[in-house]
Amino acid sequence: MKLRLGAAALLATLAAGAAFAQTPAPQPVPSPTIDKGDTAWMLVSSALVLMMSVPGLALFYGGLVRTKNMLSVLMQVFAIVSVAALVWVSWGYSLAFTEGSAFVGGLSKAFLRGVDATTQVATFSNGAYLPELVYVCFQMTFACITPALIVGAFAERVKFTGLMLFTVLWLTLVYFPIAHMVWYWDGPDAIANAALAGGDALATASGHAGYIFQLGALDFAGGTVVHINAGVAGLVGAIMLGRRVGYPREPMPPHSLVMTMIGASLLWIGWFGFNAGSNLEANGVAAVAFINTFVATAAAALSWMLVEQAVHGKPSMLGAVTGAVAGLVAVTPASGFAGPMGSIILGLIVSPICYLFVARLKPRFGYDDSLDVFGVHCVGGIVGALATGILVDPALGGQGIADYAAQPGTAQFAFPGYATQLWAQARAVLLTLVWSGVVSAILYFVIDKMVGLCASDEAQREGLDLSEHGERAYNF
Amino acid sequence: MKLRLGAAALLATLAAGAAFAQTPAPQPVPSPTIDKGDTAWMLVSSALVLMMSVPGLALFYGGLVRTKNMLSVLMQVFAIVSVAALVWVSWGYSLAFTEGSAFVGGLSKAFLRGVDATTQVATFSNGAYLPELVYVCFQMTFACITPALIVGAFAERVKFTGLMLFTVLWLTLVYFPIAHMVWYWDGPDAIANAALAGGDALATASGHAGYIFQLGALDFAGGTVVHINAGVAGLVGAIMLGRRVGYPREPMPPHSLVMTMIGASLLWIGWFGFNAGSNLEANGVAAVAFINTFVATAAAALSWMLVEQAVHGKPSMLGAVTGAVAGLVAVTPASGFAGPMGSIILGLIVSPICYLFVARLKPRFGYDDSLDVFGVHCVGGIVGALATGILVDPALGGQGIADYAAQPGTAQFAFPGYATQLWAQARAVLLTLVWSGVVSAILYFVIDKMVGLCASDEAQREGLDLSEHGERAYNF
Amino acid sequence: MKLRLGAAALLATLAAGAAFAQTPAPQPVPSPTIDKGDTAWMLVSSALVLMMSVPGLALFYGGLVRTKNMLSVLMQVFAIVSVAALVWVSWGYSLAFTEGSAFVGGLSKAFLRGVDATTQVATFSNGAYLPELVYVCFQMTFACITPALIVGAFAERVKFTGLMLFTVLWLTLVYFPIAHMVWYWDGPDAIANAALAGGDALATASGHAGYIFQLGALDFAGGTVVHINAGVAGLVGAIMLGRRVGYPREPMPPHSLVMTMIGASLLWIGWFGFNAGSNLEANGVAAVAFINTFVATAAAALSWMLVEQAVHGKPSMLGAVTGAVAGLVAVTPASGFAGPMGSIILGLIVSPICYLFVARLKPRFGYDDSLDVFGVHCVGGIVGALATGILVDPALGGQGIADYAAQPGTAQFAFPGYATQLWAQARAVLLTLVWSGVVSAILYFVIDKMVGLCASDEAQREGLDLSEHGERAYNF
Amino acid sequence: MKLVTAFIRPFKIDEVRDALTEVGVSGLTVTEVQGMGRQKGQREFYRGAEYASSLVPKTKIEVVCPDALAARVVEAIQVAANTGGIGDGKIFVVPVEQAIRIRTGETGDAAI
Amino acid sequence: MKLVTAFIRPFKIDEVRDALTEVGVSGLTVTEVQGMGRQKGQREFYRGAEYASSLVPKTKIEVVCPDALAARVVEAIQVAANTGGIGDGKIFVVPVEQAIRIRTGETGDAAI
Amino acid sequence: MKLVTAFIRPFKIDEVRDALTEVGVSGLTVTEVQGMGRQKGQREFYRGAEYASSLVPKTKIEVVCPDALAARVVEAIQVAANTGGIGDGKIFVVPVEQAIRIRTGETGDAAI
Ligand SMILES: Nc1ncnc2c1ncn2[C@@H]1O[C@H](COP(=O)(O)OP(=O)(O)O)[C@@H](O)[C@H]1O
Ligand SMILES: Nc1ncnc2c1ncn2[C@@H]1O[C@H](COP(=O)(O)OP(=O)(O)O)[C@@H](O)[C@H]1O
Ligand SMILES: Nc1ncnc2c1ncn2[C@@H]1O[C@H](COP(=O)(O)OP(=O)(O)O)[C@@H](O)[C@H]1O
Repeated sequence: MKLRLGAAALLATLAAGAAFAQTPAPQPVPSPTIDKGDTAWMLVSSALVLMMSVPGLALFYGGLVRTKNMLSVLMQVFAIVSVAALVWVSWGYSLAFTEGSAFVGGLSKAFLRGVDATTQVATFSNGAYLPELVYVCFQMTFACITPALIVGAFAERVKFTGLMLFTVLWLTLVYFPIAHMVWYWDGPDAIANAALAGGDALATASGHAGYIFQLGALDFAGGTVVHINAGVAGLVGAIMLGRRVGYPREPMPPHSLVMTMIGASLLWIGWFGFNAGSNLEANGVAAVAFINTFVATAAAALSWMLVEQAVHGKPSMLGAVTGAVAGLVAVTPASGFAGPMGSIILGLIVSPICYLFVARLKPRFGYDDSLDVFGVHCVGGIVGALATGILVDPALGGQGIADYAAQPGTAQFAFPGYATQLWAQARAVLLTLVWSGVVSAILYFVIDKMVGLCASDEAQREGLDLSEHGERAYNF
Repeated sequence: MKLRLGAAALLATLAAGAAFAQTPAPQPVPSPTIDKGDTAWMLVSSALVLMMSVPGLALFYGGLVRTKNMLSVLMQVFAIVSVAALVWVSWGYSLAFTEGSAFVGGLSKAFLRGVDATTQVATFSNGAYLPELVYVCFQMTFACITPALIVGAFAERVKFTGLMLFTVLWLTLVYFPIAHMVWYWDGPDAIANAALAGGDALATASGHAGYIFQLGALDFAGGTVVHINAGVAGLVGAIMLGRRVGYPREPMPPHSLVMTMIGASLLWIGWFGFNAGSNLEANGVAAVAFINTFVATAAAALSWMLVEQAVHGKPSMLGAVTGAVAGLVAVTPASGFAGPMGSIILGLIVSPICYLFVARLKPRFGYDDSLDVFGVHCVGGIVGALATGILVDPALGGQGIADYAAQPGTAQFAFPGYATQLWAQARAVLLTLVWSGVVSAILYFVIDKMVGLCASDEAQREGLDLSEHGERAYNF
Repeated sequence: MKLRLGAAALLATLAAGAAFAQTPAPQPVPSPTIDKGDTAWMLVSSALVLMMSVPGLALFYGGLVRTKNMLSVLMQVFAIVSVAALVWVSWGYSLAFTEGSAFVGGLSKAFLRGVDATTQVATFSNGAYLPELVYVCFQMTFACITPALIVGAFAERVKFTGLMLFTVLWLTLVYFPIAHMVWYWDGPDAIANAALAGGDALATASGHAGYIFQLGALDFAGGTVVHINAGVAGLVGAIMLGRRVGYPREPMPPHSLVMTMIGASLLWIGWFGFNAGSNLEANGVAAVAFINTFVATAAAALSWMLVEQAVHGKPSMLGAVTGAVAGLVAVTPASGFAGPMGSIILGLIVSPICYLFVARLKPRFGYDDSLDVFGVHCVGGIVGALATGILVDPALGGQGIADYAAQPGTAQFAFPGYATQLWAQARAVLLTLVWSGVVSAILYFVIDKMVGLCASDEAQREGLDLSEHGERAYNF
Repeated sequence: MKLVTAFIRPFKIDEVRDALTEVGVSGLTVTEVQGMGRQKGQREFYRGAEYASSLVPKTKIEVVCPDALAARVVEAIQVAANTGGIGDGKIFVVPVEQAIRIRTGETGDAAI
Repeated sequence: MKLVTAFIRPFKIDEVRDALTEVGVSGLTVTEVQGMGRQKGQREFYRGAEYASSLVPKTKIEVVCPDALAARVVEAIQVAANTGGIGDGKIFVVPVEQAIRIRTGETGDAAI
Repeated sequence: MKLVTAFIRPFKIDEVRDALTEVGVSGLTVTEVQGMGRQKGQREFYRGAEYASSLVPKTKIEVVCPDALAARVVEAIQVAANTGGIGDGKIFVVPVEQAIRIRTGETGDAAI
């Protein structure tokens, strides 16, 4: 139930009121059906997104640390995924995707109560449904990867137990609420039926949606929920844990860019599940999200290479894959809204901006965001979130914003104008930055007091592999 | 044509007899149709299961051996997959999935005679069919991975030629018969039509099924056929080949836990094809199998970490991924039968039990199961097989057992009670242990006499990469 | 819109003329529908083919070079994929898949003008369509991998900037035209409608197809377009750039066969998308392509092992995976045409032939095709292209060649005989060899003059990672 | 001439190199080694099996210098590599009879 | 003091270390090296191309010990590393002029 | 006996080995090392951060030979390893007091 119904369009409809809803002879909303092609696609997408975390992200990050910390990174990602999956089915799905307040859902489906092989959820097309457990699985993979993204910010120094505790609390207090705010709504048929019912029904149904959804902000696959959210939590963590021993005096070159390249490639592959899967159906719009995810990434990789060529005289492989990831991040919120050419522009733009943060501003400010979670995910996510508000414009090849109330039973596409949409996007970004930044800071503080978050200098010297896990990555 | 029709339920139906079959107005069994969504899902699942073997299992195992034996493991897995695929299409598919005795099929489809782009096979829903070649491909991947699992038990010492010979014979004499016994049956429509026909027809149709199927034992995706089967063959092999030179005196730490982690992750990803693919359709039950495969694994990874935290004070990455694999093994037979919460319990339980075998009993008994094929796959498989008999209970969130004869044309779900079901499960386990154990022992003995199975001490010292394959894994 | 309508069959139909078309009561061609199962399958296939390039091919090649050149190979593949994707959506898709001359398409869809979430393309079944963007994505992945295949021929010495320039020009002047010649046609419904229309309509519609298509040559998934094409471009490049410093005096063993094995495995997995995806629909023929891709590979791996066993007394892992790739290459053009047993024969045959070129003829002629792009891809591609002309024969278990005009509305399958078909195949091979060979030579020459193509001896000594990209693959 | 060989903690290499440059050393060679000494190795566990390695990673530095410089070289290393903890390492001095620069064929102190 | 350097078979390292501990050696340093000698290297084939390496993996052990201990150190190694097969390796003894413990600055035998 | 130690360019190893075999050396040991000297190291950039390493990969060759052979060994290496460019490396000669062949227990020149 990702956001494709912009509240802006919705409100316009409400204003146009009864008149609007009457104009076309009210057709009945199509009865719910499940297409096995959609189910197949979403199961595959879920597997693809899990592959983004393990081994994708784990390798992407792991290759960038020093040998002595390799396993700690792999372990952190693997363990976070495991813990997040259990938290998700226990209370996460319910908090994110059941009705509650505008800020967080309720506990009616805690421990998947009432969810079984026969229950269904809506997609973005009237009448098209999915087995609910498919949706639970797909969204689970998002809850698994988001906290795992954060670890890059304080890699090579975070303590394992504290990190696990942080994961559980951060998911509960930050991720589930923000996912609810951005993505929860009643679905196309509920809106269509409410529009047909007339009176306050449409306003009521629309009012069930999450707060950011109601703002009219667009986030196709998680620019705010996943990347800005994790990125700012990472920055706060990097600052609060302090720098690694020896940073920035000692050189800390990546121990295996080969692993980083494998990871980046698997991220790219898996991201098709992430973005095109977020369409929930195997149709032409999924193909739009797919091709956008393809070309924005290619453009961003190229653009980072060009920056390096200009600055250092040589394009590096690490640069290319970093650019690719920046492109993937930026296109995430835009993937089902922009057109391919818009996505290419977005990709070309995002890399220089991220490069600026990673290579210039980070050293200037002196914080030690080990693997540039802020510079790539948060900054890239912000660029993408704002750009989405522009690129969705059909005049620029975008898809427009679906309105399910205008002609109940089919979606109509509209665009409220740059000012309106950009303002909605900006508010979504700011709210996410503040919510995630503040709550994360509190969590780091409390957990550090309780169980400790930062490994001792000696443990860092020895490497977290041995000090935290008692094993070595390689015994060649 | 995996087992979802429990013979127990079936026999109950037979007893209830004609009366039962009459009560609802006999509807015609739906005519066979193929849904492209199912076909798409099964093709993807086949690719996923192949990915479990190469590179998944190969890396998982390869990372655990010493550098000098790395290639030998990769080679063994790759070669076994290749040989098994050829054996499968030559006579394996026919022996496993055509009618014959209760113990093994016939040769009517040897070399895929009569199987082409237009032939069809049944799934677990009345009227839902798949192109037969899709099913041949999917099941082929199971025949490829099962013998590859065994090599972990005598890694770092087995000779290549003997192993290839063993693979061909073991598949023929152990795997195909057991697959036939567990999974072969006439399919839902045949049962439904037989029930409609009345008289002895139902008993006759049911009698076509494999022996273990007829026992009423449940094995959704291969707990007995794949894991117990390979696990016990591994144990026997480890004992009969003897220990590695230097074991247990010399330390033999894993040469690259990074590869092991990649392998474990790909196993997890691929296992969705293995388990959810075993549903043969992209529907809500596939989603059940998918989510079970997700959360049981997560729970088992966590649970192994907790055991290590308790025992050594540090959770290790190898522990986490070993737990994950144990969870995957255990949930395999249960994946389409249990519910998510039951699967979590199963995952939490299986890791401590496997840990006990791997870390305590193996050293005590002194056999050298190099990569713990017995301790993880056989033990985990047994835990899963027995637990399946409990967790399938709808009262525990399970799916129940399909009965296609009660209301011909649709499946009804029932549960015969713990005692009945556990007894069926236990008999299946025992039969598999004995059949595989005994026949494997004979094969090892004969092949060792014929061509030799264990590399010389000198060859082991030098490493199998050079001695058996004349190459090195790394030339950094 | 891959070739399954052999022009030979088509011409036969034209000859049989009106009479033929009249015999069955002319049914209307089914109206266009999109099946979400097809869409799901093609999206997955696209992701799989991208995975073949990154990380698959990059690792397969990267593992074979020396440590100091590892990143350069990964970078070349990653950058080529990125650049090719941008070129593809800019003018590639239009040049390959719009009507133009028999040799190249037009620019009507440049920058994807007019292509959006709602436009459709034909498949190989009457009435079955795909969202056009799905097809754009799928074919994009082919345009990405083909130039990446070439880099193996001059790995460890090519300069990055020149290579990027070559990629853009080679795609434009070689790949797009050849893809157009082999694969472009009007689609099944257009042919059927033309047949129904009578008169010159059928000849006109058939005349829209690409030149090689009209020759009646079969290439299911790219034996000519991808492998012969890249292979001969590689050979020419290897010769024109000259040998690596130190070749063949200094030993240049692969630095990590583990990476090569991972790469080969991912190639195998991804190739299911390549071959079975080329069927464009998730149906029984996709399963045929799938199983052929499976068993031909297995047979070729085995067969290479046997050759090595015979020649050196030891089968090597590099041999097994090289054989697997040779098998994949050979089965590519045949995958949807041959039967499984024919594919096994093809696999068994191709490895010894490739072995001969790689291990015997290359040293004799003395050219330095670093990673055997010619010996494996071009030679294997030629073997496959010719064998396709035989194995398609239904008498040998093949699928026959579809004729959409014989009974408009459904495809009829025929075979024109070995002589006709082999001659068509041979002409396709020759045309590809000449076109690609000549144009590539010109491009190498011009680019070398303009920006330089071959790294200096000193840069080669130091390694391209440092000299071209300023980074190291490993810092253990 | 003397060959001064030191086994030091790996992370001290940059400081030692700088200290040596300061006393006038223009060339040296570094090797990754593993040392046994008073410093305890790590206990590692793999699936419950304990491997207690007595070896810890160390870095070996070899510097050939004129006799006159040897004492200062030793002192520079000793100061720069010191952390005061067990495992700081050792320095050994061995006499060198001859040194040759391959490029030029120069010998003796001129070659260093 | 003496520097005893031995090139041995890699799998003998544990036995040699134990033997040395027994004769009173408390510190040593280990390096992975490749040796050429009478022992034949491996023939390797990569896609039919033969690489006949003359180098075989060996382990180098360096022990600095007081003059008095040198003979026993040599003997301990010789016994523990022996398999009787070609390629068992060599032991070389070189004089050491000075030894310094970095941590404490101790010199001479006390530093070892 | 003498221990001749040379630090050379890695790609010169085969030529040096052949040259040594020619002058009658039957055994030697090779180690991968990293050298600092006049030859400049590489500038590397990772996400814009520069790491200017002063170390370049070198190969260390150790040959123990009878006194009489030492001069020819040195010369053979000097000629074979020479490219004329900065970074060709150094050769050092150190006296050896004793050599033992582990397999046989032979000592002195016979052990080499
Ligand atoms: N006798 C020795 N011969 C060779 N190397 C030694 C010797 N003693 C110590 N070393 C090296 O010095 C390192 C540090 O020695 P250790 O005893 O741990 O610390 P400390 O020198 O502070 O007492 C060892 O790891 C080893 O590499
Ligand atoms: N003259 C030498 N100088 C340096 N190292 C040597 C020398 N001779 C032998 N070695 C080392 O000793 C190892 C064993 O020597 P080898 O001749 O193979 O066996 P053995 O000592 O049993 O005759 C070699 O691999 C090499 O590392
Ligand atoms: N004083 C020294 N002690 C030990 N090794 C040295 C010394 N000087 C040079 N080396 C080694 O020799 C290599 C080559 O030295 P360098 O000064 O770069 O070139 P060149 O010998 O041609 O002047 C260095 O990389 C280092 O390994």
